[in-house]
Amino acid sequence: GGGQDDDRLTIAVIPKGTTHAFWQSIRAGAERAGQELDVGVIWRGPLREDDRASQISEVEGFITRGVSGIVLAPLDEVALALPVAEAQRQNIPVVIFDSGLKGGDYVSFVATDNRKGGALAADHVASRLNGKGKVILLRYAEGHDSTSQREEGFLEGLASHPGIEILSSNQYVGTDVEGAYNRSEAILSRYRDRDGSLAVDAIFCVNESSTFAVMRVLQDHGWAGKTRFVGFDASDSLVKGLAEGHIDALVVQDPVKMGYLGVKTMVSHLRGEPVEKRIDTGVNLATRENMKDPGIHALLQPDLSRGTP
Amino acid sequence: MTSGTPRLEMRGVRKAFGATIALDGVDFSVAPGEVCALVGQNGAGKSTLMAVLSGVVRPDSGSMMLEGQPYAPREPIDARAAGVAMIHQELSLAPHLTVMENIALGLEPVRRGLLQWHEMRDTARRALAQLGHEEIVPDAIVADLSPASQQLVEVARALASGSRVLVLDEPTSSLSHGDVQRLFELLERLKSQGMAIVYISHFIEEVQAVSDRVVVLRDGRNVGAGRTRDMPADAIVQLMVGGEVEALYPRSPREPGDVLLELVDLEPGAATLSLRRGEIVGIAGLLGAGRSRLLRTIFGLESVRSGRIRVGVYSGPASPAARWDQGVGMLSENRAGEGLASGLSIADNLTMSRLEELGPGFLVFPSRQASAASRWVDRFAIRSSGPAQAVGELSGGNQQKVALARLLHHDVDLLVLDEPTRGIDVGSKAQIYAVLDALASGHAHEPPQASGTGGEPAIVADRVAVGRPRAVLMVSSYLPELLGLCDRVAVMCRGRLGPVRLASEWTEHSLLMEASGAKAG
Amino acid sequence: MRGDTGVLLGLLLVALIFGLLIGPRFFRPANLELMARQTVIVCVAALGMTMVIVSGGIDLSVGSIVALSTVVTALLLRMGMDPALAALGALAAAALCGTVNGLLITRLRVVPFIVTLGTMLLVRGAAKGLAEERRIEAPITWLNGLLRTARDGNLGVPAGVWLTIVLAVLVAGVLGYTRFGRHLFAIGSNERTARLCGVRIDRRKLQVYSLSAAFAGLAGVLEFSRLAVGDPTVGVGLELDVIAAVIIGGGSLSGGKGTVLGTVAGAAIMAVIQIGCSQHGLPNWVQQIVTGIIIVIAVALDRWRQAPTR
Amino acid sequence: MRGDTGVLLGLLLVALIFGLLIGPRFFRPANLELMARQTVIVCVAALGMTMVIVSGGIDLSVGSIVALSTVVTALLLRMGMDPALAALGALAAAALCGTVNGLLITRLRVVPFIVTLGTMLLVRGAAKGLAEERRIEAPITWLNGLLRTARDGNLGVPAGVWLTIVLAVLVAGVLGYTRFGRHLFAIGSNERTARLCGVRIDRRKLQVYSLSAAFAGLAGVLEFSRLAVGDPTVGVGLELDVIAAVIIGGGSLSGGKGTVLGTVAGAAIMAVIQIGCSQHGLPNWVQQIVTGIIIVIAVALDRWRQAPTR
Ligand SMILES: Nc1ncnc2c1ncn2[C@@H]1O[C@H](COP(=O)(O)OP(=O)(O)OP(=O)(O)O)[C@@H](O)[C@H]1O
Ligand SMILES: Nc1ncnc2c1ncn2[C@@H]1O[C@H](COP(=O)(O)OP(=O)(O)OP(=O)(O)O)[C@@H](O)[C@H]1O
Ligand SMILES: [Mg+2]
Ligand SMILES: [Mg+2]
Repeated sequence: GGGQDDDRLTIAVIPKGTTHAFWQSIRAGAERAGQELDVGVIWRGPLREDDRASQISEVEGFITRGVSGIVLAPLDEVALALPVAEAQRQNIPVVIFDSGLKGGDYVSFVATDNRKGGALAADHVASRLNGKGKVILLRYAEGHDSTSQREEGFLEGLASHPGIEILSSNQYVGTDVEGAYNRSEAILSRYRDRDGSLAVDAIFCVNESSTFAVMRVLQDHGWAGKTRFVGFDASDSLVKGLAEGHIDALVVQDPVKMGYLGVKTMVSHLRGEPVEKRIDTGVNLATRENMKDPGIHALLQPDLSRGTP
Repeated sequence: MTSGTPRLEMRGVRKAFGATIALDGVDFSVAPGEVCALVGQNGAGKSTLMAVLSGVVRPDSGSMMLEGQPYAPREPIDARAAGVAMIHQELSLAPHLTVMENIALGLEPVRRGLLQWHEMRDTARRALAQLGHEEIVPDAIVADLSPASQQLVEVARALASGSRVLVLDEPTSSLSHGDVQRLFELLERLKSQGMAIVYISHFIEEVQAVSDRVVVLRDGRNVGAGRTRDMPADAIVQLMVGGEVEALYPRSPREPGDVLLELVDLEPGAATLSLRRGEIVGIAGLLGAGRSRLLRTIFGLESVRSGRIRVGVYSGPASPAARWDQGVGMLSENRAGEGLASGLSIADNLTMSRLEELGPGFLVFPSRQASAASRWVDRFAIRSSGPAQAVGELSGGNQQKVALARLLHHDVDLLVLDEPTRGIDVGSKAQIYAVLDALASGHAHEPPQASGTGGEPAIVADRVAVGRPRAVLMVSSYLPELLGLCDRVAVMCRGRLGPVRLASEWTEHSLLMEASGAKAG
Repeated sequence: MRGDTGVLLGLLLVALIFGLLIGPRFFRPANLELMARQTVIVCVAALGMTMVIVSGGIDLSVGSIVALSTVVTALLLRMGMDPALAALGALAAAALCGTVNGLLITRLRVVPFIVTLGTMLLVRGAAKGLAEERRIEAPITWLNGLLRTARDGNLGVPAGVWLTIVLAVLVAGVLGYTRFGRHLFAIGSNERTARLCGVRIDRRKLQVYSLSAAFAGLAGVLEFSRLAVGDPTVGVGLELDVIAAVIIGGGSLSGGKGTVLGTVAGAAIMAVIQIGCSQHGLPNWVQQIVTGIIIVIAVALDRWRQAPTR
Repeated sequence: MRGDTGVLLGLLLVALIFGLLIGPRFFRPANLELMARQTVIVCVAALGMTMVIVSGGIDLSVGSIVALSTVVTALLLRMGMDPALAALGALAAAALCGTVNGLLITRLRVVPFIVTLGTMLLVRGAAKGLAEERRIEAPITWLNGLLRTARDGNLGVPAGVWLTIVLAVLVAGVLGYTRFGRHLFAIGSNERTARLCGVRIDRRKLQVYSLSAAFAGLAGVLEFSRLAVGDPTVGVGLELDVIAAVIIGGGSLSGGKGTVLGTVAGAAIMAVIQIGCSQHGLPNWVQQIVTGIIIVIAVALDRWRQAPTR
């Protein structure tokens, strides 16, 4: 690593944002690994959430400061490639997590198989609808690698079911909850029947904030529970929605593990141990039926204590 | 004459703005039932003294007593509450509000939290009636009124607040002759009701007509005071300028040359006129007669509706930029709003219309700008800390000189002047008249201000105007200067320009008759 | 005199265009109610902003104050406080931010643009800090029903919409019929004159910024009512929408002009465009282009209508 | 007279504080260069904005123009165009947006705030439309090295930083020593006076908005150089940073005031705070609070220093 002031390793963990419960879990995992392995973990999201330029600035800042290693969830698979290459040149290794990065200038890629996550949702929807019905895909935001893979995985999964009609798949609801609420409300209102009910059989959302926003729209209009609604990721409110039947299923990743493995892989690399280039942290489908299973429950309500479990 | 304690007494008031000492230990007092005139040259400190009185400016030292009680306003509202009403030199109205709201501003009648519009309207109506202007509607928006009506609204505000001390800082600078008479009658009435009145004006005739006592300031100090009837006009002027003013209206031999401006049936204005090099032509008229609009149309600031207009060899309408190129310059009547950019320096304002020769190509060198400007600052005796001072910090009269100097810097052939001496003191007026005369005649002559103890250099008229004679077209509401300075004069009445006659064929009386539309031939 | 006729015509025009594009279902009561519901948050904040802009000021911190208000509401609810008290607490926190704005503007004599740009960052940071950089989940209470369609009672219109209407009438009254309101116009029209006439400018400014922030706080409570979480990242860029609503509605950034009716119509225009584009299935980028063009045209029409004939 | 002494003092102060907090490594050349690199994008856009603000206008569309410029550069590069030509194409597209701004402002007589608010949405929409709502990948060329540290040559400072310095000197020269610059001050100080004095106001405005947009376009090329993709969502809210830089640097939103040195120092203050906070390991929300407070203090100090004694 670059010029460190003391011998203890310092690892910068840069998420895409900070407010989603998902990132809180990543943080818990990363800090737990930090404690376990006795390394310093600096947690800093980009100043503007979902702003590529701002994340690049963060990476540049840490390169100049000279941390031992950077663990990064790139907001963009291309835009972040240059600063990561720069880090490599300055002998600062980088581990990528959550979302992919073009090129191979990193030590390892720790992430969920997002395409598989989308496919899981598609299979679930198809089986619940018995292969027939009207479905809406609400996209997240332009140019995000992980979420667009989920969207593609979902559409590919449904392609094999000719009886399923996709009403809308070109609308982006955006990165903030408020905008997502407004846009999804307007989009869904279009499919409102005369009696006020929703003429849509299933809806799929690809991340936590949009899932939450759409759940709120469904609740506010009294549509919740009447339409099959599949979301992505977990938070307290989403789990509550799942328990109450407002959400039919949630595709859940294992963020704590992702954060933990991200830091652990980096430390292994720094200590000269060999590491795998691709680490899959797994993806599961949580429904009302299986949500009490210990394995699924741990994913839905992860233990966020920072210490060793 | 009055007796007992003065209503207002100011002692040893000092105020400095940075390096400028505006007031240097001024004493001033006014008694109930007295009109006290405050006179002095531009920048003498009159407005500043009144700003101290009305709580706008806090003095560095000195004391004030109001009816024997110590008085130290911290904010204008304190002064208003203590019964000091003020009409400011610069118009101060809220243009988006109605007439009645402007009159009641700060003292609106409220009952149970709600505004009492009726009460407000009645108050406004009463105050306007007192001025003899019932035709100004209390519900009208102030921005829609003519400048003269706006001035009247301001007077009405001072009346409506039920004050004990009334300060008028050049209230007549945009009032018509009739309105001035009405204002004087009103002041007489208020005086007899025991009001203490401070009257600031550059018109010595007005001072003599209305005041009981005169206090003269020069360079922020008291230089004289006395009962008005004991002080002839020359004595007042002498105190003001610290010397003598000779030949207020100089007149060198002028020889009319080629025609520089020709108007044929120009609308708006119904104007037919031709102006030659070496001539000064004046336009008289009542307020709102349309004189300003005529000048603005000539200069391209408003569009020509019909008729012909020719400037030198160029015919037809043109933009202001083109007019400058054709050798025409204009002085606006609205100094603060249009004439000058108050945030910019004297140098910037002076050279704004002609930056071309201040550097090679499209470049402008600030040093050349400053030296060009300081030449004019010296010649016009502009009281300032230098060409870099912001114009907004100058006194009104000095600002006017900057605006006029711009035309000379541009070296125009035709000067279009709208109220060129508004708000200017006698001494400076004489200087400006001398400049205009020199410009028109193309001849130099002795500077008008001789032995001065005031220490201010006079405008050096002979260096201002060398070479060719120029032409001047000027609008003025001050009849003596039109008659004294112009070769020919025309009268504008209700938007129509009358025939142009030799100045010697007019008298103040006949001008007034014609302007009011009551002419007999 | 009336600066809001233009914007009302504009609103009509925009609604008609989308009505033609989408068909009569665009005007079904349910859809109109949707528009009303999506307007209220911008609308409530814009009521406060109208007063600020009339007084010649500007308030860039409203977006951040909305976020702070959602966070405070959620935190108080989570502490088990009564929903009404929690909402009041959020209003108080918001008004406090406004008072800080007002104090900085009047005491330090810094222009409102800078002061509120500073507090925009400051309040946003405070909201994130309070929320520990995450979304605060809170129990569902009747607060979350404020913008829910009432199927019975309330004439089928959500309580939040009624609240907004009442507030709009109130603010219009304050602006037109109280000393406070007329002083705001006087200050915005000519601050020097207002001062010379004894209007206590500093006090008025303090009041108007506090009030505006309280309105933003209320907008935050309504936002919370929809989101059911305290979200410190909500409302980024909201201030521009709010200011745009006021300006489209005939307000002038140089002060002295602005009406409540205009502001409400301005906010409505933007909601109609947004909903119309979404329901017509236009992509977001087309919607942005349309909104941009309409903003300019609405104001241009208005200026053109009022232009002096010369 | 000089409106930028305050901000220079402020910059010094902020740098000292962080120097004390972080230690001497804060002033290492690599760190200084990082600050320079992170300032340039805001700085270049702010140079154009300085001219606009001096002339009494405002340009809210710069953030969107930056995005458009990255998209156009990427598209042209992908078409196989020479990098220099691609950058020129982006500048031309940006300048065109500025010309539209200028035309709308001068022809429709709508205030700049509204016109540029409209074009902010319009240009953003156009950028998204051009990019088909995704980011455009482009081959890596020397353009991407503009902000990279040159280990040899250039005195170890990236070419983009040199470019910015040259431009800043140029703009300072234009403002202080050309007719165009003096006319901008005249228009900003009192537009009617400028008109009376024969300044061709409409032409000047057209020029200044086009120029400002071209600067934003250049900022976009620099942004592209960092991102290596054409990103239609980049630069949201950038306009506020840019305007803040100008105002912190002593510019006045009512026109007639502003200096290049002040603007550059204003942009630098914000970069120093950002990097200082980041390297001190302070969380974002603390950084936002600190930035907010410093913005207000910097401007307050300046006003207080200049305040007339009364
Ligand atoms: N705010 C200010 N800043 C700096 N100097 C000022 C300020 N106000 C007034 N002065 C200066 O104080 C002096 C007195 O100005 P004041 O306005 O009182 O003159 P005045 O007698 O009213 O002149 P006039 O007849 O031209 O109105 C002038 O030299 C003027 O330049
Ligand atoms: N702002 C305004 N709104 C409406 N009418 C106006 C306005 N200003 C002037 N007028 C009217 O236009 C006509 C011409 O005014 P103008 O100012 O040219 O007259 P003027 O003779 O130059 O008077 P002044 O001596 O005040 O300049 C008058 O009838 C006047 O009432
Ligand atoms: Mg005066
Ligand atoms: Mg006139």
